[in-house]
Amino acid sequence: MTSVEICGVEFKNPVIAASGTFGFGREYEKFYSLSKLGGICTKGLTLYERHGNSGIRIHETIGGLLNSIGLENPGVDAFIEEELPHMEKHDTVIIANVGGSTIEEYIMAVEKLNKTNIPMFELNISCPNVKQGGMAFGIKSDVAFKVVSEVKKVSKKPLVVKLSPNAENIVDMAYRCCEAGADGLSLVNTFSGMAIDIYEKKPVFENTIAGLSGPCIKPIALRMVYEVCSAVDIPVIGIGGIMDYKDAIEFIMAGAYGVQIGSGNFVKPDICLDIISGIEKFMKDEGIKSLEEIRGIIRRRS
Amino acid sequence: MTSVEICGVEFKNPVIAASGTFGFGREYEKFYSLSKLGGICTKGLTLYERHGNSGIRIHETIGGLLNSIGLENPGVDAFIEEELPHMEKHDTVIIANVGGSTIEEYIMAVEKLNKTNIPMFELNISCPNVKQGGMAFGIKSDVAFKVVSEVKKVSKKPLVVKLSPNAENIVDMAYRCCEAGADGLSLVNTFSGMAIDIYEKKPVFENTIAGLSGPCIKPIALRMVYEVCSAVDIPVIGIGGIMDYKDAIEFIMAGAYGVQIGSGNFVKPDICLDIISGIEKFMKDEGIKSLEEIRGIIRRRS
Amino acid sequence: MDPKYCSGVVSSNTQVYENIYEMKVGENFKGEPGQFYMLRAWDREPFLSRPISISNIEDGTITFLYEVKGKGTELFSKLKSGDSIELLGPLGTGFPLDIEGNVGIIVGGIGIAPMVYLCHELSTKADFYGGFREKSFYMDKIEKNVENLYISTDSGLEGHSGFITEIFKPEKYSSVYTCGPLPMMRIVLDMCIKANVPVYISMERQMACGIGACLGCSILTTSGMKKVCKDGPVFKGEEIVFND
Amino acid sequence: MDPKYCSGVVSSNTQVYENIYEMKVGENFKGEPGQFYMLRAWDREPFLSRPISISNIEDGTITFLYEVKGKGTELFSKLKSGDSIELLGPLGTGFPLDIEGNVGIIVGGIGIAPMVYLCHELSTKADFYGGFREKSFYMDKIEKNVENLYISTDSGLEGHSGFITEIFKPEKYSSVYTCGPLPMMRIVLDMCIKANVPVYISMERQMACGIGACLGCSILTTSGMKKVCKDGPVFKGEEIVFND
Ligand SMILES: Cc1cc2nc3c(=O)[nH]c(=O)nc-3n(C[C@H](O)[C@H](O)[C@H](O)COP(=O)(O)OP(=O)(O)OC[C@H]3O[C@@H](n4cnc5c(N)ncnc54)[C@H](O)[C@@H]3O)c2cc1C
Ligand SMILES: Cc1cc2nc3c(=O)[nH]c(=O)nc-3n(C[C@H](O)[C@H](O)[C@H](O)COP(=O)(O)OP(=O)(O)OC[C@H]3O[C@@H](n4cnc5c(N)ncnc54)[C@H](O)[C@@H]3O)c2cc1C
Ligand SMILES: Cc1cc2nc3c(=O)[nH]c(=O)nc-3n(C[C@H](O)[C@H](O)[C@H](O)COP(=O)(O)O)c2cc1C
Ligand SMILES: Cc1cc2nc3c(=O)[nH]c(=O)nc-3n(C[C@H](O)[C@H](O)[C@H](O)COP(=O)(O)O)c2cc1C
Ligand code: FES
Ligand code: FES
Repeated sequence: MTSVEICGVEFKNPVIAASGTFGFGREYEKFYSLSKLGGICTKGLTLYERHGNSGIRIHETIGGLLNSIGLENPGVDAFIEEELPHMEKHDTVIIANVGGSTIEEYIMAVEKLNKTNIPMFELNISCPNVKQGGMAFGIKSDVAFKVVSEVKKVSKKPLVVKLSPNAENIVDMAYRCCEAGADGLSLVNTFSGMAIDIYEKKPVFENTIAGLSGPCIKPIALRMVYEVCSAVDIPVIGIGGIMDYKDAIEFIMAGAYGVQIGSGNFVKPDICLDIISGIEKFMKDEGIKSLEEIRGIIRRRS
Repeated sequence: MTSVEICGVEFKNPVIAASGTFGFGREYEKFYSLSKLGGICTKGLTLYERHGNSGIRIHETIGGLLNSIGLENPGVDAFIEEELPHMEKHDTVIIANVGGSTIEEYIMAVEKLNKTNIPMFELNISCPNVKQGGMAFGIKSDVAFKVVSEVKKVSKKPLVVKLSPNAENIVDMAYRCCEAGADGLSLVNTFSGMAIDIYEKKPVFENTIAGLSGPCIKPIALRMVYEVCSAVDIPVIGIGGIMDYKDAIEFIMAGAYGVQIGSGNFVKPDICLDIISGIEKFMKDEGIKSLEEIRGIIRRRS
Repeated sequence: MDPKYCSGVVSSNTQVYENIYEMKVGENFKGEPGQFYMLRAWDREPFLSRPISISNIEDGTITFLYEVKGKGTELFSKLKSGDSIELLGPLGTGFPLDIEGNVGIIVGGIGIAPMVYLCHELSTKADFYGGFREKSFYMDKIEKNVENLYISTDSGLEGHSGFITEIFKPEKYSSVYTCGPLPMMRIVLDMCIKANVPVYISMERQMACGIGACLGCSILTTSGMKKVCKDGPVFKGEEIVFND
Repeated sequence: MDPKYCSGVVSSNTQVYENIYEMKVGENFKGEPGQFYMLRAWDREPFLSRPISISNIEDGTITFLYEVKGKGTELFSKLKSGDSIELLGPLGTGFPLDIEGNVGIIVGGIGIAPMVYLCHELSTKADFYGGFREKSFYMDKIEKNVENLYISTDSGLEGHSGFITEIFKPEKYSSVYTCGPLPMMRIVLDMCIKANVPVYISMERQMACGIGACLGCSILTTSGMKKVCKDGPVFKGEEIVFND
């Protein structure tokens, strides 16, 4: 009933754990069987190991949190060797989330991942682009077009591009990623935000700017997903502040094929299960036979 | 101690009631003397009376609300005749917030307001631009440049341009408004967001998209204010989710001359007073003699 | 009377029926039948306060009758005697009280809330029509101050089986007051217009400020835009423009 | 032991000193000294749960000792017996217990919290050094399980007047355990390194998940990045890299 095909990959339900909030699943498998999930996005992987940022990394805000993890991860090789075999024990779709600071880095990471059985890649274009003076790949459509088309050339798996809400024009960004060959889109990543320690008289984060996530961003994320779904024909995965099945249904009605749950996992480790069963119950109560019936339904009506 | 000069206008303190959340002050004067405020921005005024949007206008979200008022207002003439004389009884700075759907409309409204004693105008460029197919003036810097420079030509009072956080590039937008002659900037207006009624299977708002405000947006608003203050030399007024003196101090430390309080007024009608006294106490406790000492202090240190 | 923003102490908060609660808060509260308060019993979440009608005021103690709908009213239902609650009010324009002749009051469900106080304060005794889903509630508070009592339930468990509008006779009255679900009130309005009887309708709209500043609750009326929180919640029936 | 996410019932919650509270929650809780739980006694606001050390476990009833710092701990302080609270734990890696020789425990303020359980579970009796601002608190829970007790207060009202590190003698011990403000722990670390005594430090970091998934609490150690919530909160002193 809740199953859905996204870019040719079958998901048993539309609920996917979002990158960076779920590690490689090891911690959450202590709370429930990960085979119940539609899918899991890995922590953002880069070609080489990264230590991430120093200083405070988490700061709570009203309705969410700012994070400045800085892509701490073991690198693609270590992931493939130490984490992937364990992840593959679960009967769920594994999505490799790939980050990088140069196009070459993305390409080399994807080439290594090509050799695994991972069925889908998610390209995180919110990473700072070192060649463009640290401005993220995901801000200007032309820059994104470049990285997506290069990565698409080498990728042997369906390529979902994860859009940043900080893009200058989210609809144009989506268009251009499509043109560049993206098989699907996921959005949103975190919003650029900041916080100041008024007693220390300095920014809370060493990098000054950090990424905002959680239910506080949901209305904006939903609007962006709606606009993107109305503009492109490839599948879209909705992300941003989803805390319960109602939020998930909103994204699906806006046009999303799947949804990702990020910060919600911190509030309740098995929140994804609640969302899956909530969706099932909603569908039963409302007499909905497949997600397709309601996907994008608000567009069909307006 | 808390006084501040913004574009040549003296404010007894940096706390200003934000447009659209404070009417013309009549309702709030029942709770406290409005002469205690640094200033008051009027409800957005248009050349002619407007009825605003039909359907639901307010929808609560986590940490804030979406609104779709649609600039309901009595029009500039009725404002000048019926509201302004009463407002002027208060010893506080009145800022006329001006909206419009065409450049001509803005200009004609400003020409009428020129003849009053109002010391400052705030140009709301988030209004849908009818000539550009409804896309707001505040999205693309070039469009904003046009409207600001035209209005600046006729404005006889300092012109503060109120930026939309939906601008494609907030820093470039700020630059261009500066170039066009803005005397000051205020930001942010509401973020485009939406909500869906999953039982009715349609958007909550008739216009689908509505404006998000409240503490949920604070981290993003603060980041934008910080970026803009770092980029331009004219005074900036910080707005977005300010609920207490700590929030206000954050905006000032990011570089703001003044702050506006919007949705907070709904939570506690005299919230502005709490913020004013909180700022005074903070300054006393920290041995700060004038706001200038801490304005933009985080930039000086990083 | 100018509204005040203040803290009150809950003196009692009891379940009177399934998801219907009665909360009393002391002391020194004022207001007219049909007016309301914005209530808040939490810090930041939910963000907005909740509008609740004055259900009664006796010796300065105010009574609210409310139905648990979502998270705000759920939080109200958990308050215990001695807990504090923020109140902003009295707000809005209530029912006219200087009415002559026979009065008919017709409510649906929780629409009964403001009518307790109204019945109490009206100079004449009124007939009361109450429509409920399963069973009636709170009728003991109404009985003593009304002339005739008519009840209907959708369930048929009590009184007339069906809608209350099916047994309502507007032509018997010189004025009618109504509060309840919008579809019910629209039928009442139509009936009263046909019978040429003035009707006063208590409207509901999502509210942010509750005091007339945000224009979040504006509705179109025959005399232009009006604010439910300030010009209403009670409006003359013929003023209201239903646009759909 | 794998952590669990569950609801517990508060059996008591009492103020033990100015802004220090002791909360007991039943039943069937497990954990080791130095481990902690993520606690949550609210719905959506604040967004994150709060990490609080196990202060004791007796017959499955768990005790938390906490200081009111901000809105989370403030909400904890308002809980009454019978209220429910969400618990996620036990989490992290606690203090090593299989220690031989003399043990010195040195804490600052609320850093005493995990040491109650530690003193109880250690195979040997330890010396306890407690530094406080005004006056000591909770010492009755410590006394019975320690050999010698040293107290200092900034105020001079009790024990040594000044910092506890001024009267701490690391060379007397074969192992040292510490928990408290970072500046204090850094001095303890330096002293122990000089005296060539192994020291175990309980670290604090802002946490989001508390279970090792978000990397919000990572710190640089001599053996690479480590998670305070999973690899810690207790670390060997020499592992920690203070970068500033
Ligand atoms: C002037 C006025 C007087 C009222 N008097 C009473 C009363 O005496 N007793 C009583 O039980 N209720 C009364 N209400 C309705 C009451 O305000 C809402 O039921 C309440 O705000 C719902 O809050 P919640 O957090 O429980 O539900 P939410 O989770 O906010 O919403 C639950 C449902 O209620 C709807 N809703 C939310 N706010 C309002 C609102 N302001 N008006 C109408 N629908 C809303 C939502 O759209 C949703 O469908 C009154 C409303 C108004 C405008
Ligand atoms: C492993 C671990 C065990 C802990 N055990 C105890 C304990 O037994 N008793 C106790 O009283 N406290 C303990 N703490 C600290 C406690 O978690 C914080 O004091 C609490 O989270 C503050 O929450 P708040 O909402 O009251 O304050 P907030 O309003 O969130 O913040 C108030 C101040 O505390 C700081 N703070 C917030 N969260 C943390 C955090 N996770 N770690 C450090 N500082 C923080 C903030 O930066 C701010 O300066 C522990 C922390 C950790 C990491
Ligand atoms: C602590 C943290 C770490 C994150 N790390 C990554 C990452 O490595 N790669 C990525 O694409 N997104 C990352 N994200 C973004 C999330 O995957 C998600 O897009 C975002 O948090 C919005 O969803 P939410 O509101 O449900 O959390 C991270 C988010 C958080 C909170
Ligand atoms: C109900 C409502 C009406 C508003 N109307 C206007 C308006 O007419 N003109 C304008 O420039 N801004 C308007 N705003 C935006 C606010 O002035 C402010 O920029 C925004 O709400 C962000 O601040 P806040 O988070 O403190 O509310 C309105 C906001 C709200 C909530
Ligand atoms: S609720 Fe704000 S004007 Fe009525
Ligand atoms: S708090 Fe998430 S990894 Fe430690």
